[in-house]
Parts: sequence; structure tokens; C-alpha cells
Amino acid sequence: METNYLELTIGAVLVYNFVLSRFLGICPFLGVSKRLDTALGMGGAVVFVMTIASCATALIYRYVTTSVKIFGYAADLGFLQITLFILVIAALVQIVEVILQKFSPPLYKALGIYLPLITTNCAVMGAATINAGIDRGVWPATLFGMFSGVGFALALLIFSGLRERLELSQIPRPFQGMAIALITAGILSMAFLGFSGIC
Amino acid sequence: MSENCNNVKLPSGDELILSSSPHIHDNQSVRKIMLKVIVALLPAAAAGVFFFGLPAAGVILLTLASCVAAEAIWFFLAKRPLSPLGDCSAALTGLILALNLPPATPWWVCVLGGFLAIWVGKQVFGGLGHNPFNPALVARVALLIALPAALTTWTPTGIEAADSEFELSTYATPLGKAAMLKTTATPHGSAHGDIYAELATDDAYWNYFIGNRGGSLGETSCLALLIGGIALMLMKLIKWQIPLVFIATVGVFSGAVHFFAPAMTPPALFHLMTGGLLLGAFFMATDMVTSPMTTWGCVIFAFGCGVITCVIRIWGSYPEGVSFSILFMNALVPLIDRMCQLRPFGYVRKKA
Amino acid sequence: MNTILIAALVCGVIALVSGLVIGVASKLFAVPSDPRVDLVIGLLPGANCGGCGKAGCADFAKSVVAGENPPNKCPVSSAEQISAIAHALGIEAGSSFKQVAVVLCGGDLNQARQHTLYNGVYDCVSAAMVAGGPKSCSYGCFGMGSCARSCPFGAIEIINNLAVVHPEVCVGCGTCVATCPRHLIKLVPAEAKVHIFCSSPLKGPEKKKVCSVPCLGCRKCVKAGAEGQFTVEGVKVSVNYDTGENGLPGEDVVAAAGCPTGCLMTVAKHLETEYAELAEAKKETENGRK
Amino acid sequence: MAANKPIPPKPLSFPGGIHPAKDGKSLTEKKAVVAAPLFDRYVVQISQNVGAPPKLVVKVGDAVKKGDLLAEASGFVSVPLHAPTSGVISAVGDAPGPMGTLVPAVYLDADGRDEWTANRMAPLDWRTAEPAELKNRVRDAGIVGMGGAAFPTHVKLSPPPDKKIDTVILNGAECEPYLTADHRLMLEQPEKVLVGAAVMARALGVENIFIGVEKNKPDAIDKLNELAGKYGVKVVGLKVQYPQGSEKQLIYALTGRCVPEGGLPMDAGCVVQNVATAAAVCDAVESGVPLIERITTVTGTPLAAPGNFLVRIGTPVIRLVELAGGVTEEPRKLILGGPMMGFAQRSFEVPVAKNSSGVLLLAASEIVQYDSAGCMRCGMCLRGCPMHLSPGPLSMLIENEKFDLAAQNHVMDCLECGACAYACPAHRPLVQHMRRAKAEIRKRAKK
Repeated sequence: METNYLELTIGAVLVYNFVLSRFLGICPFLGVSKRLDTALGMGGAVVFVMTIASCATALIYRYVTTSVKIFGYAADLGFLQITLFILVIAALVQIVEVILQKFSPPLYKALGIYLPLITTNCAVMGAATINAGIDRGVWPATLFGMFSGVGFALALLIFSGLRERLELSQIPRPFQGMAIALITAGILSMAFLGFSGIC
Repeated sequence: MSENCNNVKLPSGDELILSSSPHIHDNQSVRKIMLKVIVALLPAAAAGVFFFGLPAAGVILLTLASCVAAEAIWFFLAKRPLSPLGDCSAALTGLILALNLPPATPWWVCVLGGFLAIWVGKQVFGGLGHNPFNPALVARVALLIALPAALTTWTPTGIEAADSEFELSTYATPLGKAAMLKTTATPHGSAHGDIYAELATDDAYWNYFIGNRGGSLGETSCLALLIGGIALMLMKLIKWQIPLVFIATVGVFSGAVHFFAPAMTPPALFHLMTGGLLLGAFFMATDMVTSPMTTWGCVIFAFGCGVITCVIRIWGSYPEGVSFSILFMNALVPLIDRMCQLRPFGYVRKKA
Repeated sequence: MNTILIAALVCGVIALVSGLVIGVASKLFAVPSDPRVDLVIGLLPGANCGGCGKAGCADFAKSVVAGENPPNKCPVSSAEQISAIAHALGIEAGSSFKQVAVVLCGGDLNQARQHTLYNGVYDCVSAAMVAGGPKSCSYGCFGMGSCARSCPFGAIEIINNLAVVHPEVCVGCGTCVATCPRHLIKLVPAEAKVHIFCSSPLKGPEKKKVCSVPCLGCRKCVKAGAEGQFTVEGVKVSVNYDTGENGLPGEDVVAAAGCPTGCLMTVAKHLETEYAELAEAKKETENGRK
Repeated sequence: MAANKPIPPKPLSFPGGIHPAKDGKSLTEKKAVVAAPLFDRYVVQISQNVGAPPKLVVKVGDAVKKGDLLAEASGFVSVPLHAPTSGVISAVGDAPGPMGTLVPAVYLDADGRDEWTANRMAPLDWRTAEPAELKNRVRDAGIVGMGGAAFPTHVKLSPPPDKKIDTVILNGAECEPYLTADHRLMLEQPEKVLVGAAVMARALGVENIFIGVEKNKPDAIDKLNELAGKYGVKVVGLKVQYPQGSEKQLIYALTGRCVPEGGLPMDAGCVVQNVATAAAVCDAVESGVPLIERITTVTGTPLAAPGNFLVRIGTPVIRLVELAGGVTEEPRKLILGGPMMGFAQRSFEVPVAKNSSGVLLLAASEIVQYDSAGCMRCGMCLRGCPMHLSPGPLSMLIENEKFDLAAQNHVMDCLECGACAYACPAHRPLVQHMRRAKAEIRKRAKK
């Protein structure tokens, strides 16, 4: 399959932005966007996990679930797809966590529960299943994973900037906290809708 | 006041006001600024009414009134005094929103837009100054997404309608006509080029300039918008960098695309004169609350607006990208402000 | 049958590889941590009030584990919580006594004269920097609520422009003491129920000009109370909170002293009067509106 | 930086700042200085300098003569205090201070004879006197910065040895609206100002002397220029722009040098003194007169006859209002100092201090009330700030008590000049926010 890489990247970052167009990965998007620096850290972690996870799951999809042959016995393991993906993603997240704890304890602390939650983050899983769904090659899938991660990081970055500003605003009490965050996210997603149709 | 023996009146000092310095102020206020911007928008509004007739005046008045009413109702519900209404910011939002609507917008869309702008765009964030997005744009984009039919039903100007060859059924704005070609995937570029050429004749440009073309209420007349916008720039009420860089970016970007691929898009001047570019560049991107505070921040902001506008116009599925681009860049303002923070006078870089 | 076997085999192999990688990584990037710190953090109240002098509970937990601070340095924890921490670490709990904050000013909007019109930031610290704020009394509470906003436990209420501490909510962390620009808030033993709600060192008549409930320095309370229950500095009389042999003054002293302005009273009574004043003020404004 | 090095081109201005439309100087700029008569009572605040308050050496009932010591310096950053006239100390106690709080003060009941003390300091010949001698004289005369800061002058004249000073700058900008005291001083007593400058230059061993005067005082510039050559002083006309008289901005305008962030003028090789301070130094050296009187502008539209007066330190403001013909309407604001940086007072009983360059009364119609409504982010404060800070966003941080972030955003560099709040269309009390943040951050730093 021939892939237009420009379309793939712009599509992944802007047009089909995971958070603001596909509405996947909302949990960490709302959870770790209170401060810009933690948002950056989380964005980096997600880019990393998504890239590696997309690569690994594409490999598994291509060489294990669709065409495994052991001792001459072939089997269609399509039903195992989700289980295997989760297994791989969970392991990856675990490794990221260990590394972060070692090299950036403050970030590790700031990300808190959201870091292990990347495991069950639908954005990562979504990237893997989208890739599998349209049978992308391993290389485009990795690229797609990476730029989807970049799109996620971009949304997180913009959103954390907005939230840092909102924190200084006199928001009416009923709208404080998550309410205003969701309203802002909604308006942001409207702005991203303008990119629809580019590719 | 008491009087002593020399008949000199001495102050009692009982009603002295205590406040921090400074004790004198520039003769400026939020209300005055808002009123001046409203006045600067009046030529554009007048042009809209002139070309589209009385229904346009109805849309303007109704939107304006519903914005003010929305703000008043909000204050009433929040049990707050109505005095902030006096700053005229709701009226300005209403006027800008009205100028962004088609001349024949149904009445209920106007009212809905007014409430969306004031409630969702502004008051939930804490009122004037706290809203990260331009309230009028929030309402306009929300309406465009939710009610595409109502927001894209264009009416011809009175002069166009009087033309004998006029066909109402296929009426579209100049940008709309250009955009139709994006979806028709004809490989013959020449056909596109012909239509673009038709849209970019001297006659057509004259019509765009004075405002004899379909489109949103306020964006028809380049002349009226330029009068208001330049007046604001001269009064230093808007940062001149924003409209200038915005318009220049759109000009250069679309010009470059047209130069290398004439079949992709009409020439630069067409892009500058059609759609809501001037209205957006002079009156919406420059909204104080939602634009960056520093000079360089404004330049980056306006550059981003220009690029995104062109990208949406040339490649996107929407014919017009000004509203989306400004809304998108509004979201980036906190980051831009952070990036362009000023260095204090005598700043010394700390040695690492 | 084959499918199941192969599925199990594939899962097993992938799990094994992942497990190995994680195992190696966690060995490679191991971070030494003291599990006791987490234990103590779990036992602390987690209010991060800073009353202990450390930046938050986690910091305090570290210092407790390191032996720099005894667990009872946390002013918020109850005696049981502290002994639980001490027990978990196997150390002495240290003895502590509960303190609460009290605002030693009784001049609310009705009682203390507002001399000038203040126009600016509604905050005591800011107001104090503008010509000493709006109150005529240079030693009185502004009532703009800086202390109430700084209190991590919401124990301070502003009633009719006067800050009042609810002793049953207060944990004695002392955040407000540092906040008050007039230094009117004191940490006192929780048993202390009677206070002199005035901190002005001025002479009686001068205070009388600006406030209807000042301590006039008549010393009736000093005579009524037992030896050492009150201290006198110049004109200013205050309750002696460093309890001597006679203990803190009780309600009997209030009754016996018959304070002419009523600035000597119990906390409960103080709250009660302030609420009454507030109700009255509200009624007045309503009447005014009519 | 040697003195003979060419000085870079002078900008005569600085980036930022504002141009107040109504400067109010016309009320008093043509009014010659009038010496105030002797009043019957003076209230002399004990602490009139930045640093350690001096130690009281008199007690109630003591009879003092004009120029007698009331309090002696209690440290290096401290200056003595002298009796403004002869009389009896009737009380020592609290008096309304310039910051609105009660401060300790000496109440002096004048005996009407106004006799000089027998221990009056002997005149010095500044051309031959040792620098150390001059510095001691400046301290003994109780001289502090008379432009508003009240920083002991002798401390500025004694820089640490590692700071090389090559320029003395006299601040005659008087950028504060309404005030004309310095203007009149330069016009009527240019010789004193120039001698004072020369004395300070000698004390510092510096030959480069500038006087910066805003161009809206052409008569003063001419007058100074006539005599300046004799003392080796260069008079420079500056652009009219507020706050031109701020030390850092003045140094930049005159020399093109920037004082590094958090630094002092001496880090740029300069010492800046007010012209009134220079005149006081001249008096102290040439005639041995301590700082007991100063020229103060008493102005404001509510006054019947505003003017410039030579007043004794400790004169209650109400006496000056009387001197200025009383009021024609009830003033709603009393300000000690100029309208931009002066302090609002709560009582007319507040006495004149060494740094009171003006007494300003404002009528109700001239006062714009502060409003804590939201910041419009219009950026007018950014354009006005001479220190290139972002007062609007800073005030939002401070409102939410995020002092750490405010400190990161350089709030400590704020001059409190008031340009931001002057320009703010939303009338936010920006300067008050900055003051609070600075106080909080200093408090935390102490911990």
C-alpha cells in the first residue's frame, strides 16, 4: 500500500487529533494538564509509548496474529489481538515508569497515577487498533503512532497553557475545576474542526 | 470645613480616600475603548445594511440585543450587580457576532448565538478579561458547526439581485465558488483556472472593494472595514502588528501557492478582499483579551492566523478559515505569551 | 485445539519476553527508597499546611524518618495519629499539647470606627500598606480576610468585618499568625476559653474614641482573677497563657470582673455576640433600603 | 571604567514610560519660594531615614535650640535628627506617620525666638577639605535623599572599594506631575545646587558631574548652564517622560549604561542624588546648617493659593494648607509626595518629613476609583513599564497569591513608579499588588 507521509503526519497531528477529534485519551488530557511542565513530560511519555507501542503492535499484528505458524500449524489469532496489544503496551509503560522514576523523580511524582494509566489509555490502544484495522505496514504504523503522540502532546500543551491561565481567572464557582476544563476542551476541539478536509 | 480666625477655610479631613499610588490616571477606561471599537465597526455595519437591506439591520439589532440580554440575565442569575454591563463589551461582542452572520440568519439563530457568545464564550470563564477565546468567534464557529444550513445560506446584495442574469438557486459567495472546485476532483487544472480568472477580474475586485458581493453581513465592504480598522490603528486601540502581519501572511502565502500552482487557488488579491479576512484581521484577531500582550507575540500570533487561514481556504473542507484560525491561535496565546515574555530593564542572564 | 495451544504459547512467549525486559530495566534503573517514608506519609493528615515548618507532609515525613523531627511536631495530627506514627517507626512520640488560634480584636464594623474610605485591593496585607488601612484603630482587625483565605482548614470566619476563629475547627498550625499584618492572632492552649479581645497598647480614652469595645486598662479582671492569670504591660492587659499554678482564667473570672466594655469574654460568647451584631447590621441595611 | 573614557551616546530618554497629559505644574511653577512663618508646634518624626532609626537624646521638658541634636545616628545607615527651631520638648509619643500608621515622634513647642544652638557646625571650605571630612559633615547634618527615598546620603557617598564610581548625577528631572519644588530650587538657588554637586563629586573623587533636567523647565536649564562651567558640571536637558527621575532610567538617559537587574546605581559606576539633597549638602558644608528645612510644593486644585514654601521639618500639613490660603472645596485625597508615587494620608495632622517634596490635595472630581475588575490584557501596562515587566499578568498572579511565580517574573524589579496603574484602562490597583508581592517575597526570603 502506498502511503502519503505528509498526509499521514498532518492527519495524525491536526485533522484527526486523538484528543480533539477522536476524543481518545481524555483521561490524562484532563488529568495532567494543570501545569505546563508536567504536560510536557506527559506528552513526551505518550509520544514515546505510542511510537514504540505502535511499532510493536504492528509487528505482532503482521507476524503473529495474522500469520503465525508454529510446527507447521497455522492459526488465526485475530481474537487475541486486543489481549496481546494490552500486554505489550503494559510492559512498555512499566519500563517508561521505571526509567522516569530514576531520571526525573519530580516529573514521576507530578504525573502520579496517570503514568501507569497510559497502559489502559485508549489513545495508545486506539492507535494500535486503527493501524491494525486498515492493515498499515510496520513503518507507516510506527510513524502514525509517533505523530498521533505528537498530536496528543500538542493538544496537551495548548490545553495546559490555557488551564494555567484559567487558574488565574475568577471562574464562577459552579464551573470551577473539571467543568471549565471540559468547556475549554470543547471550544478547542471546535477550533481543530476547522482543519477537517485537509487530508 | 472649619474656618479659623483668618477666614481661611481648612479641610476637615473626615472623608479622605485612602488608596495606593498613583493617584492620577490616564483618561482612559474599558468603556471608552469598547465604545470606540463599536463606532469603528459602524461603517461596516452600515455597508451591510446598505447592500443587504432591512433584514440585515434586523440581524444586527437582534444579535446585539440578545448579547446584552444574555449578560444581564447572567448577572441576574448570579445575583451580581448589573453595573459591568456599562462597559459595553457585550454590545461589542454582539455587533461583531452579527457582522459574522449571513444577512438572512433566522431570528432564533441570532438569539442562540448571542447567548452562546456571552455565556459559553465569556461568562463561564469569569467575565470580561478572563475568556481565553473571542466570545463572538466561539458563537460563530459553534453555530457554523451545529447549524451549517442556517450559517451558509447566502443572500445576494440588492444590486446583484437586480441583475437580470441572476440565479438564486446556485448563489454562493466568491470564496464559496472558489471552494466548490476543491471538492470537484477534475484533473484538468485549466478548468479551475478559468473559474478563478472569472472571480478575479477588475470588475469583480471593484465589487469586492465596495461590498457588492455575497457573504456575511459585515465582511462585504473592504472600504468600510479599512476605514474603521485604520482609525483604530491610528488611535492605538489595536496593536497594528496583528492586522498587518495577518493580512501580509495571507497575501504572501496564497500568492506563492497561486504562483506555483495557479490551478490550486485564486490570486492573492482575491484572498485578501474576499471572505472575512479584513473583518477578522482588524476586529477579531485584535481583541485585547484574546491576543498576546507583547509585540513579538502579536507578530507570531498574526502569522499563525494567516497561515492557518490559507491552509483551510486552500486545502480544507470549509471555504473560509478566518474564524477557525483565530480561534485556534487564541488557544495558543498563553504559550506565545510565555515564550515572548519581556526581559526586565538591565536583565542579566544568570550564569549556569 | 491447535488454536488454543498456539494462542497460549504466543501469549506465554510475549509475556516472558516483556517480563524479562521489565525485570532487567528495574534492576538497571533501581531507585533506592525508604518504605518507611511512604508509611509515614500515609499516616499524616495530608493537609500540607506547613504548620510543622516543612514544605508539606511528604517533607515532614522524610524528616521524621530521618529523626530530625519528632512526630508530634505535626500540629494537625491527633494524639492517636501521632502515636500511630511513633509506633510504626518504633520511636518516642514526644509529648504535645493542642493549641488553637485566636484573633485578639473585638471591634467589628459596628463597634470600631472606620476613619477613611479605603479604595484598593480587598486584602489585609495590601490595605495595611496603604496608610494603615481604613480602620481608625491602628491596632484593630481589618476584617478583609487574609487570614481566612490562608487557613488550610477553613477555621476562620469573617463576621461583620471581623475575623473570628472557630476553635473546634482550628488545629493550631499557625499559618494565620504569620499572615496577619497587625499581628493580632495568637496561638493559645486549647483549654483557654477566656480572652481579652483587644490588642491596642494605647491609653483608654484614645481607644474609646475609635472603638466601643476596647480594653480600657481598668484592671478589674486582674483583681477578680487569681495571681498570675493576667499580665499587664503599660496600659495593655492580656491573659497569661503560660499557665502558672492558678491555671487559666475561667468563666467565673469573667462574671466576677464585670468588664466595663465587655472585651473580656469567652470565645463562645464572642462568637454569639458577633453573630448577633451581624444580624442587626443586616436588619439595619434592610430597613435602610425600605 | 575610567573617567576619561568616552561616554557612549546619550539616549536622553529610556524605553517605556508614560506621558501624563495633565501635569499640573502650571499651578505652582511660576510661584517663587516663600519662607513659611514660625508655627507654635512642630512634630518631628524620629525615624526619617531608610535604615536604623536614630536614638533619641532628649526627653520631655528639655529646652532645645534650633539645630540642637534631637536624636543621634545609631549605625552606619542612619543619620541624626535636629531641632527645627528653639523651644521645649512637650511630649515624646506617637504621631501620625507618612505611611498612615502611628510612629514615634518628638513634639516641639516653639518659643518664637528661633535661636541657633551654640554647638553649630563650623563652615568648611569644600575645595580644600578631605573627602572623609565632607562625608562626615553630610552625615552629621542629617542629610537623606530628599526626592522621596530618604536614603542616607553619606552612605551613597561611601561606596564599597570594589565599586568604581566615575559619575555623579544630580536628578533635577522632577518628572512627578504637580511638583515644582526642585524646579524653583534650581531656578532660585542654582549656585547651591552646583556647589552641592561639586562637594559630592569631591567626596567621591569623581570629576564627571551631570545634572539631568527635563526639557519642560527651560528656564532652570538656562540658569544652571550660566554657572555650571565654574563647577565643572554638565547640564543636560532630558525628554519629558515619566519616570525620567528614577535612578536607573536617569542613568540610562544620561550615560547609556544599564544598571544590572537587582543592582544599585553604583554597579553602573554612578551615584544619583536629588538636586534638593545637593542644596542641603551645600548648606551643611558652606554654612554648617543641618537639614531642618526644605522646599515643599503645596498644591492641588482645592487650594486657594498653591505655592512653593520653605518649611521646617515637622510642620503639620494643616499649617501648610492654611499657608496656601486654605481650601475652596473639601479635598478627598491628601498626598504626601507627588501624585504618582506619593502616599495617601489619613489625617491633615501628618507632619512634613525630610523627604516630603510635595503636599498634594485632590478634589473628588480628580480621583479615579480603583476597581478590581478583570485585567483586559490590553498591554498598556507593558508599554508603560520602564522596567519592562508585565504588570497586568503579574497582578493576576499576585491576586491568586502565587508569589513564587511572581518572583520568577521579576516582580522584585518593580520601581512602584505607577506608570502601569496610570495607564490601566480597567483601573486595576496594580502598584498595590506589586507592593504586596514584594513585601511577601521579602518576608519569605527572611525565613
